[in-house]
Amino acid sequence: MSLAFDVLLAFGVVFTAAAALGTHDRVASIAGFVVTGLLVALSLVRLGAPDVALAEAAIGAGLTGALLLRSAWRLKPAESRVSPPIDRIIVALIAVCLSGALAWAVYTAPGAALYPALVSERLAESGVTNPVTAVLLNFRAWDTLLEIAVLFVALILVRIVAPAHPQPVVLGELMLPFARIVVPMCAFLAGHLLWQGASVPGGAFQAGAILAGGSLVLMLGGFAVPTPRLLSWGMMVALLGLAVFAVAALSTEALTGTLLLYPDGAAKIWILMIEALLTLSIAAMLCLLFCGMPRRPLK
Amino acid sequence: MSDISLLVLLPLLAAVGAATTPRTSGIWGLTATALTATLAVWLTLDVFQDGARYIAISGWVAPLGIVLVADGLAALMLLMTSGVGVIVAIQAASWGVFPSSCASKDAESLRAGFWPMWLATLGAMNALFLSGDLFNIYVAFEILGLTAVGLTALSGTRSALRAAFDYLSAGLAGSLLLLLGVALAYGAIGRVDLAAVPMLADTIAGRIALAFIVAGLAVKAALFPLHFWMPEAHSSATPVASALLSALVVKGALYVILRISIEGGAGMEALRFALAVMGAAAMLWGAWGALRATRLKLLVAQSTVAQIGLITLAIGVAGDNLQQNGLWQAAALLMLSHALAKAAMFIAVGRIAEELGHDRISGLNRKELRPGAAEFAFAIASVSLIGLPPTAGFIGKWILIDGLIARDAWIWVALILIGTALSAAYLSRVVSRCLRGGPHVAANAHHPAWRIGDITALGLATSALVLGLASALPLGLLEITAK
Amino acid sequence: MTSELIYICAGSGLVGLAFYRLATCRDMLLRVLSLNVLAVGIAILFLASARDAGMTDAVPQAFVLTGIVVLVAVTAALLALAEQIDRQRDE
Amino acid sequence: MSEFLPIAILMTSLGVAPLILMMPEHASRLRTTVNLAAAILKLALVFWLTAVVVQGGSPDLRFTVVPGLDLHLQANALSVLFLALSAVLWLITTVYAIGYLENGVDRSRFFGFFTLCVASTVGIAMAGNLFTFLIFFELLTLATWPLVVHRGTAEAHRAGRIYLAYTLGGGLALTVGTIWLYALAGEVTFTPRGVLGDLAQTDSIALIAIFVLLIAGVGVKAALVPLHGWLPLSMVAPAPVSALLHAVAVVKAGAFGIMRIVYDVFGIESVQDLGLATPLALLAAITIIWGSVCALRQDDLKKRLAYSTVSQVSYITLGVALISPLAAIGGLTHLIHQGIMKITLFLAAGNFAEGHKVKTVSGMNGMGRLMPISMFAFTIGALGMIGVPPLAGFLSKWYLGAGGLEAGQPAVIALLAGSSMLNAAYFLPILYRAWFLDPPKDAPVGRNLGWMLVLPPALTAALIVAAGLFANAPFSPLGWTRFVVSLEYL
Repeated sequence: MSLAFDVLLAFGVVFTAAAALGTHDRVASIAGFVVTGLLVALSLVRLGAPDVALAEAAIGAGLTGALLLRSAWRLKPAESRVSPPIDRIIVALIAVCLSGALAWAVYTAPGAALYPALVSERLAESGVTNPVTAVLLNFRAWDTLLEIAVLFVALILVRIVAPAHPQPVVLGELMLPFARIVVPMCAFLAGHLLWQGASVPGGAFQAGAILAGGSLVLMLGGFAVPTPRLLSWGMMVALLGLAVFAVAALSTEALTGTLLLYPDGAAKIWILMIEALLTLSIAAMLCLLFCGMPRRPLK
Repeated sequence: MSDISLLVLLPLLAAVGAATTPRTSGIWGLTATALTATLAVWLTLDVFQDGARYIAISGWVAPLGIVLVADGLAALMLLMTSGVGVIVAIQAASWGVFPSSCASKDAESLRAGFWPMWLATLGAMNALFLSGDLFNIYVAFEILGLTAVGLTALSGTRSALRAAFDYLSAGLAGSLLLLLGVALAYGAIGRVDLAAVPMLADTIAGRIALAFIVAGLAVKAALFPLHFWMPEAHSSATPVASALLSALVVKGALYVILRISIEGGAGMEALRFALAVMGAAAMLWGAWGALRATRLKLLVAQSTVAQIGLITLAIGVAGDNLQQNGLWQAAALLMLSHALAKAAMFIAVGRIAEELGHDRISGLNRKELRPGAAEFAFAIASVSLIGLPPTAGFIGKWILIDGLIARDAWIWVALILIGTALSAAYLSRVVSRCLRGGPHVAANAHHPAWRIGDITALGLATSALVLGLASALPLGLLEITAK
Repeated sequence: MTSELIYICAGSGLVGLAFYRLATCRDMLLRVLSLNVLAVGIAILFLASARDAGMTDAVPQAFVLTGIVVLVAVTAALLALAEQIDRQRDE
Repeated sequence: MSEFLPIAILMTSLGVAPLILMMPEHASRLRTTVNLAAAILKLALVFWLTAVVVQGGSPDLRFTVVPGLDLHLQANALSVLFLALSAVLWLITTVYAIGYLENGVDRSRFFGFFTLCVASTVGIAMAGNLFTFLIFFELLTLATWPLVVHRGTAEAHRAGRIYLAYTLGGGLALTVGTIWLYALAGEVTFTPRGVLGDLAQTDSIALIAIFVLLIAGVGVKAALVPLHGWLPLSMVAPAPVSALLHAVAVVKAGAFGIMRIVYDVFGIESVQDLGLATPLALLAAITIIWGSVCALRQDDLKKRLAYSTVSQVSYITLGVALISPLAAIGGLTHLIHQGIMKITLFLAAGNFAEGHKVKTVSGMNGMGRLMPISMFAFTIGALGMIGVPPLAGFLSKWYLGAGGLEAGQPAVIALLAGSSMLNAAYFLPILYRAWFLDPPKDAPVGRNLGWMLVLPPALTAALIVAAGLFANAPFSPLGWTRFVVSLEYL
């Protein structure tokens, strides 16, 4: 039974992706992409990765879909040059070979993972009980720090290339009733995810994404107009994430002598504080990545 | 707080600072770059004295945790990045990021975008050089990819934006290849730290993973035939940005390729051969492009394609043995020399274009303008790039050819020589015009006034020239390996 | 192992599809979309190879999570660039 | 103290060159002062060094670039020979060039690179190993290029391109040969009688290939046929450049390189064992004849002189290749003698072009009456080249001929005779026109030549006579050469 479900799901994923990539109607292909994302999230649950599934649904499908939709409205369709069929056949052949080889390589890989044993052995020392959170904020917190830096530079890049005065996308009144329900739920959900991320699936990124989603609904509904003032506050919060994380990393080094090694027994507090801050900051960054931000006035 | 963690975190923090207070961003930028350079020097001295250093982040050792490794090679790269960075930063601060010819409407606010981007680039490159973990390298590359695109897009022209888009999508594709390689590596041996590369190279699945990783890196390093995005990006950015992109950013990927190649052991042989072949092809292809280029910046960017080819060839033929032959050291030396010379060249080109108002090669002769210091700097940098004595490029080629002759690998020697001759050919196209005079110059022609740009370009070019005589220092540093 | 194989096929199928689209299409939006599909495919592959005796390794989960966040950042940047290119075409 | 003489001699030009390059164009007095001061200082230092070497010293400086690669400056008898030549002629040519370019453009650039050329020549003279030699050899290539294209005309740029293609190509060959030799034999320090040891037996094929590469590399600068194509074209350069660089610095660097490679790298025994001496001698012979034949056909005065250079420089190669002490003395002496003779001819030719816009042989009619001093100097130089006793050129040819007999190659006598006939054939018509024909009535008049242009050729002409007359004095070129050769052929 579950095998049949898996087959159906996998088929659905590939089918919707093919549909999304195959159609020339942009909105349709974005819709296809979002559905793919949701199906992938489901598959990830099936693969035993609920944390990732949450993130994929919120960020991979939801936020990316929203971004793509926004751009689809703004971008004029490009003149589509269709490559000659012979090229397409060759490329298709290569693609098939690539897929096959990849599937074979992954399937036959010995896969003697070293990590599970190490993680379960040291989970107790990490200060949290959710292994994924332990990896993200303790064992490999350095990756996460750099990841926040990625968000930061993406934000700066968007600020550089964005027009001087972004035009907010407002859907207007239609969204309001929807917003009244969704937003409080988002806020609650985000808080919940953040808190429970320490023990069961959830954590800063998912919480941040949900929070960002809520704020975006507010903005799209015209409920909260992204005034320059609001946006620059958002910017401050967004920038704070990297700054505080980096400072925290340096302080741990000052306190314990090792970079990102939390003081004895206080790991949970440190991780929760950092996560809470990151949640806000990630939410702000994702929001700003969506709605753009004004460049500084000239004087 | 150790120098190693500050080398990464200080620039990142300063980037935040510069982004928050655009008006003082120049001060943030200069100070942080100078401090980082000081830290790099400090670390290098330390490595010289006490050997390679390790930091196990969060107290967890590899494979679960991430280890930062500062050995001789990493120290040299750190030194190169912040050294060139300091000079380019001085240039950026004085000249402004934008020459007057730039068409951007709100240059002032764009200028504020330069410093966070550059500082984040610096932090990301430092993180990359120190990293001992493949996934961590992937994340660092994502920062680097975005900042590099930001630097490209700064000039705000349409061609720059177009190039930036192609750069970012190619870079993302490269990153994803790298990630796929990491996934395959995980599947093959269950861990992704750099120390596991020898194990990867021993199994078929691991070799496939390494091939994907190297392919992803090759996109980022603009290695032929995956360089399609690069000439346009490097030639349409502002001169300061081009200098950083061409001199430093591509070195990040080359460094990781070199790392993997020398760690990989005998199992990498096929991959190394492929690298050498691609490198040779890049050398010829880039030279061909440079010979045909009509714009000065495009010529310089194409020469980067060729030089990357040379470096990759050096990496490819260097073999696996870390200690016995020093061929891989030649690759590191060539990277260093190229960084200095190419930065000098782009800044000089910026100055030349600023005086002329364009950068067409055929229009380099202007009757009322005598050649200036920037053109002289370009000429000196050319000497370095061709690899004539006594530059570091020459010493690098010497070591390389010496090792190849000892192995009777005459085909590679011949290819290197052809590449050298071609580079002399395309660079002399420009240098001969820098030596104009006589009937091409009016009697009342004037020399362009001295600017900071002339001084920085000359300084970088001369240091590339003199570095050859001091090659014992970098080579001694490279002797210090992690094991 | 069977259910992993199914998802491995799905993941590599996504990679192949995305590769095909990237190689044959010049439209900026579709290229961004293809790159996203590619990333999703890699994520599935990564997690499918992380299954071991019914458990899923936490470290690759963290990797994929990181990858997803990084990807949305890059996507936003790509789209901002694309929009600006388009806007300049108008002027 | 004397240990640092080599570096001091080097720095009097290498250190001065950047200063001159950076000087503003109009600071001509400052530039002149610095130029002359440096040249005089260098001459004084070279005299000092000569004294040191005579007393048996040999200052030796090493700087390790990379383990196994040293920058090595060493002053011995052979280097002093070449050093003295360049120091004396640099001073003379600098005076000439200052006068010549009085109202020219881009003088800072000109004198800067001019000084850099001398620096490279000095470096080549004192190079203690092949690596150091290579570095200065390439520097010479780069420093001469701006001088060749100095006039900035399309023709000059074309000549510059061809010059660069030839010399950089040669440089590549030299580099590969050098690296190969280092890979085979380790550090190649110049040592009298060579450094190869037993390698000549074990790796003969590789060594032959290396020899060919090295000789091809330096042969470009020595203008060995068929690598001589750049030299006549480079005559578009201003007269002082042609004089110093294409009569002394560049071609002599090539010839000196051949000498170093044969004597101090391979050693004459190895060269003989490998069977390389005869081909080299043949090549030199072909060059001698071919250059002279080409010279005959030139109407352009400087081109005729250039082909004469092609021919005459190979006397040196011939002297080296004949493997006999007497021939070696002849070749080495010719290094000096040909230098002072050819520079006289070029300086005088420059004066004809400046004073009466005469650039061709056919325009030389009556030049003896128009410019007696310059023409007299030219005559001395030409007669010396032909080998009229007791001028300098005679001595070289005499020793070469004697050496040929000593080496059992009587054909050399025929070669020398033929060459001298050809020399006479292309020089005597010029002398005839200049002294015995009337100047054209509408002879064009150029600018008034100052003492700075007239004195230098007269001075070098005097040197030609002196070198011939006082050949037996202990410090004459001949005397010194005997001393050098005694070290190579013990």
